[in-house]
Amino acid sequence: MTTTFETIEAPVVGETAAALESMLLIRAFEEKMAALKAANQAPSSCTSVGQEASAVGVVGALAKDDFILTNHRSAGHLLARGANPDRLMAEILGKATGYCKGKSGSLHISVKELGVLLTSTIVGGELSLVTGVGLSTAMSDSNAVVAVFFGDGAATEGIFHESVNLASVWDLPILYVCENNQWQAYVHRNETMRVDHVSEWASRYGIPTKTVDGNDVEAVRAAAEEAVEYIRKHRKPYFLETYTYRLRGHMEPDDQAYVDKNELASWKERDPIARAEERLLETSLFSAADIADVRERVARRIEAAAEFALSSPYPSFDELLTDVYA
Amino acid sequence: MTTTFETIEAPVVGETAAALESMLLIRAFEEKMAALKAANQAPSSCTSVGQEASAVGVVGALAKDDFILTNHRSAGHLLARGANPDRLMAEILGKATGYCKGKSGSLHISVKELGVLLTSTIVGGELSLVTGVGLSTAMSDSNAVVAVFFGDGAATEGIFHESVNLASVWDLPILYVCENNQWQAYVHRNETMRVDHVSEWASRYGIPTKTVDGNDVEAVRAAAEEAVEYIRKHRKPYFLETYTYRLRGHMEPDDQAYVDKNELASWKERDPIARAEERLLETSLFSAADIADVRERVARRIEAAAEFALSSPYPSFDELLTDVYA
Amino acid sequence: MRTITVDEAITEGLAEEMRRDPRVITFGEGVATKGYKLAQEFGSKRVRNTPLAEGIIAGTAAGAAATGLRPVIDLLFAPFLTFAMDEIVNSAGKLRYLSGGQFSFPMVTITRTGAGWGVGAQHNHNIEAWFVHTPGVKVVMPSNAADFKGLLKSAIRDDNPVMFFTDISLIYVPGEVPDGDYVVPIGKAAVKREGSDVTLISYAKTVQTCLTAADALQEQGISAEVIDLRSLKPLDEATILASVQRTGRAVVVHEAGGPCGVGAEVAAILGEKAFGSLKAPVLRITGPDVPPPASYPLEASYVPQADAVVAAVKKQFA
Amino acid sequence: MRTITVDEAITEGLAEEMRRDPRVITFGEGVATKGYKLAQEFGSKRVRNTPLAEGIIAGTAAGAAATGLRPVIDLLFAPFLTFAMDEIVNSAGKLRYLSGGQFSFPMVTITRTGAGWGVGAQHNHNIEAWFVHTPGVKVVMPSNAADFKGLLKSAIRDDNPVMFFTDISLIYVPGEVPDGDYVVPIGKAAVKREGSDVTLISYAKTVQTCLTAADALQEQGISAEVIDLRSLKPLDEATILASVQRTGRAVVVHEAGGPCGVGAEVAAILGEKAFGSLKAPVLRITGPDVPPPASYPLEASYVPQADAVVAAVKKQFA
Ligand SMILES: Cc1ncc(C[n+]2csc(CCOP(=O)(O)OP(=O)(O)O)c2C)c(N)n1
Ligand SMILES: Cc1ncc(C[n+]2csc(CCOP(=O)(O)OP(=O)(O)O)c2C)c(N)n1
Ligand SMILES: [Mg+2]
Ligand SMILES: [Mg+2]
Repeated sequence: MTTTFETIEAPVVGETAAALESMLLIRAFEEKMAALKAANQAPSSCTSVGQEASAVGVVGALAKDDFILTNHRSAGHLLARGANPDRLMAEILGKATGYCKGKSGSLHISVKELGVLLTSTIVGGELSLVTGVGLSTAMSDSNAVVAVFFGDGAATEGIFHESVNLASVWDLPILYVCENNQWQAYVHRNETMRVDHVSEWASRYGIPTKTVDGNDVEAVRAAAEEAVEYIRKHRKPYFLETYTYRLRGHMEPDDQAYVDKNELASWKERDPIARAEERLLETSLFSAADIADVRERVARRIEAAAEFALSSPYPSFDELLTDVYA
Repeated sequence: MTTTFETIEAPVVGETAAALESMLLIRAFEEKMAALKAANQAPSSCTSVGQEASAVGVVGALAKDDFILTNHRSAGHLLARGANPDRLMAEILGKATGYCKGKSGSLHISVKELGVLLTSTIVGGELSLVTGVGLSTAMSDSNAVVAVFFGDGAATEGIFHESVNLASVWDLPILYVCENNQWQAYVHRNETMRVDHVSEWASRYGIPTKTVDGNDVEAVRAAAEEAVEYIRKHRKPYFLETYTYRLRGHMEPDDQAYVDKNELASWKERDPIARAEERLLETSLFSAADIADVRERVARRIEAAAEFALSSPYPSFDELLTDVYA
Repeated sequence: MRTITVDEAITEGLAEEMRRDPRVITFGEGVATKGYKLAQEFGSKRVRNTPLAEGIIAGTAAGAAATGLRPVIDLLFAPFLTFAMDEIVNSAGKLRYLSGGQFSFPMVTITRTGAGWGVGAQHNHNIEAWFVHTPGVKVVMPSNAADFKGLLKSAIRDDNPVMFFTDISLIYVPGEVPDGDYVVPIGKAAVKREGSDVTLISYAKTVQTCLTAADALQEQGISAEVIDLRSLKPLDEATILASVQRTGRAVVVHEAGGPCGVGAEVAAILGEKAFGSLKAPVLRITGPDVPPPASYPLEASYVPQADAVVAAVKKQFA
Repeated sequence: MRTITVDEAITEGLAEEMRRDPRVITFGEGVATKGYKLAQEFGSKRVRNTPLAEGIIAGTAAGAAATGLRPVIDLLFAPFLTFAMDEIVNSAGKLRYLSGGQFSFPMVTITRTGAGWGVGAQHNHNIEAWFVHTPGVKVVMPSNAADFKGLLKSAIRDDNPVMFFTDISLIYVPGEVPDGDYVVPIGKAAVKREGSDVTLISYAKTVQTCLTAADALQEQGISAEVIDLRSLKPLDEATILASVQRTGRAVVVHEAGGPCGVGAEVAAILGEKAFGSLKAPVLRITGPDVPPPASYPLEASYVPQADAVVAAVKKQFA
């Protein structure tokens, strides 16, 4: 599988500045999707606003030949991996130029050329499929790691138990990344489980687990590197939980009337982007002007993507009947 | 729901002698089923030979108004609860006089009048249904406990995770009884999980858990009483694991060619019936002759059951179309 | 008569039944959040959010139904039923029978499906026919607010598991509903328009498609009768047969894919029991046998259109 | 030609394909225990026992299939498919389409069903029609050893998910199989007996029922053609239509329940495309729409009998 990254504007994470740019790109992309939906120019989508550090930190720790599985809230993972914002946005708009010819829309965007495989919007779908990708990887002579992103809600599906248990029993090279964003659509996590950390559940399968501050991109990156190193060396699963927060609603638009105002406010103070900016400014290698530059570059990129997506054609009607059977 | 117990020969557990008789009745029943199958006089069934202490100890700790859910390996639970061996055996033979009119056969025998509800042979079925029985009980003004028997194999199904988690989150009065008999049909438990005790998994849901020697009927009884007391008092779930062994094959007949001979032999030495007999003989309140008496009584009872079952009529053909809709 | 949307009709029907019978409870992912008014009126015991786990939601409903409650569960979108098939099919559908009649399962499972929101095949998959092929359950799929309310109320009062499918595209469609307490019986089709030359048989969103087609046919001098099945299991054979025996022609229309769909069943029944009356082949106009796509125009092209129905009828007259 | 049982035919077919293609692997609950000979030959990497968890077995197969392996999974009994529906239907059946063709899912799912072992509706439930109603998958259900072997080999070589249903009652039935490497193509029915007055269409155990009925009809001067569908998706419309256009009469026979079953689909196709040739109503002889019971005599009475087929045909001639 050859991996083609966007060359010009692709974020090459590995340092906080690059991570910041990647996070800003995701944020701008998601806010554009929300704005387009509000203007009735796009279908609704599930944004990852507030969770950028988890995507950027983990994906940054992966190598080009590693694989990624994701879910309905995938734009962050895809952009961090170097997906082209044009084609990503086009896909969400159901356009022929999208990564899946518009057939997926926002909910199940796979990009095989980037190693982003089998995206499923069935909560738990990614968990049921990752063991198969792990198995084929384990049976090949590749040293790849298979990372799977899923939510705290997915962890309450039975398939979570089946997946982690099988990965442990069969020694599959899987990095489980639970993005615990405190919400499961319109239900708070604490209505659905007696633990605060999904890693407490995972720790019982005989695999290493860790919960990391999911809003600290450097911490996420460090934890992910450790995890990836473990998997590459031992060819066994590792469980990493990024503890974070869904700052916008479940799916656009969402007035968040059901969200506790204090909780939301306290997490807004821990915005991963603001934190990365502060960290950079503290180093004095980075100025406010530099940040403004990055922000502007990102904004331009997203405007271009929107133009591309909006002006792209819809798939032709005969696409309705293709791609059913191999 | 009125509970009718067999009056004459029903084991009234509560002391080891009664428990012994109950275990002997189960053993004799199961061995009869195996013999009838070998003689082509009965369909095959899953016997509970070796696991009698788990059934007798737990069921003995329950009150008449408590509920029980069980699975494909149910004869022990049913007989311990006072089921009539005649009707039980008739059911396994598919006879009209069986508890389910012969429609169930051996695999899904419910006896509502004894509070044994919704028996399912889908591994995990009992776990998916018990939360509903727990919910209706919790919402009533009854103080009943709902006990659910399931195997170590059922614990590897995703529904295990969903069930225990929901029971915990909703405070349901459920006694989970995992009969860890080391086997999941033709697969040894250690091929399917990295833990030895399923209670390690259960301990992460914020509920009390315990693993008890499942071949020691007194220990099981004591543990079950403690668990039942906890549930009655707190109206919350409790997880009890009876660590035991399936001495015969999965389903009759089964040559157990795939079973490790040493493991089998070592567990045969811990036969729950032999241990209970020894314990009784040690007290010197019970003699070898007493034991012989019990064994003979039990043997007669089972012969009578077989006669009843074999001579009972099959259901009439119009039964094929009844009981589909209420 | 008042005019309310399908969504309101469902909520009203549920609320009325909860008022009427304290055994009725409702739960599902976000049910208490989205149904906060119900939660306010009936309390957090009877209106519950659940963990994100369809299997245990359905299993809990079945277990509760067998022991005295009457649960209404919301599994959101029909494809999520794939996580609840054991509980619905093997437990609720079979344990009455296998126990020799010891239990009954008064439970209603609500899901949504159909084109309209551009959400793709993992949210939009018309699988009602699976349940028609499943013993021990009933299946309804209404087309208008009055039927949604009346059938939901019937479903809640029914002592059997009822699958209640909601066509996504109808959710915000307003319609007149009768005042006061009323039910629509399960198993009764509705003749939406009388006609003498051909019978158009449908359910859910494509009932309107058939009515539109009937208008067009009228202009061409063909009088089409339109039947809304409403209940898919049990099917109202008598109404269908009476109509087709009179008209001699039938077109069955639905959005679900064709093979082994409801249209196949209706066509097979007509082919057997109305054989002598048929003047032309019974035709089926269905969604294609592909996973519904997300892209709006493609999704729209998935849905049977009135044109196609008109063309089918004209073929029958050719 | 050699004579082997269906069970042996399946094992042989699997072993031959595993020899032929190192990407073929097999796993399931007890697969390595019961298939210890396969495990010996191909090793513990390619022949695996799994935990007792159908969802992850099927999901693992789908994920592995999309990334280069060709898994054959054994889910034991058809009702256990209810725990694997998401993985088969939503993932393997839809993710090729939803991704715009990026993935394919060469995987085979084996299950057993049908009357014969007295195990009741939670082990015996003929749900093949569910998958005929499911886009993106194929479905086969053979009737004899040669077809079991040849269709399994085709299924393993197919780049799509194939549901492979094994009728329990056939497992120990011997039959002749061709020597050497051969396949039976998916999508081709077999004419088991030629005849001119009526076409009996069936699959799995009831093919033999139809042959028995054909013998009885012969004695009464009626010449029956017998077609074994073998593949249920895709259906071999051409073979069915050619036959019925000639005979003018058809009876569809299967053990699965009637509503929205394969018989409904076949009858609907005939009613549409062979309308002009039909001299009598297409009839269906199916199992009743109830959960199959365990009790042996009741279970036997669930299965369509040759008598009923003969009676149906005679009705067509009345
Ligand atoms: C099986 C299934 N059930 C329900 C849904 C509807 N749904 C979509 S996302 C979501 C919440 C998921 O929560 P979580 O796994 O925590 O991920 P998050 O959205 O928070 O990223 C729900 C309930 C679904 N897509 N699939
Ligand atoms: C969903 C499902 N999968 C597989 C089976 C076949 N099966 C019946 S019993 C059994 C083993 C169950 O093991 P466990 O839960 O440990 O119970 P035990 O038989 O040891 O009492 C299996 C695999 C089944 N009945 N249901
Ligand atoms: Mg979440
Ligand atoms: Mg076991």
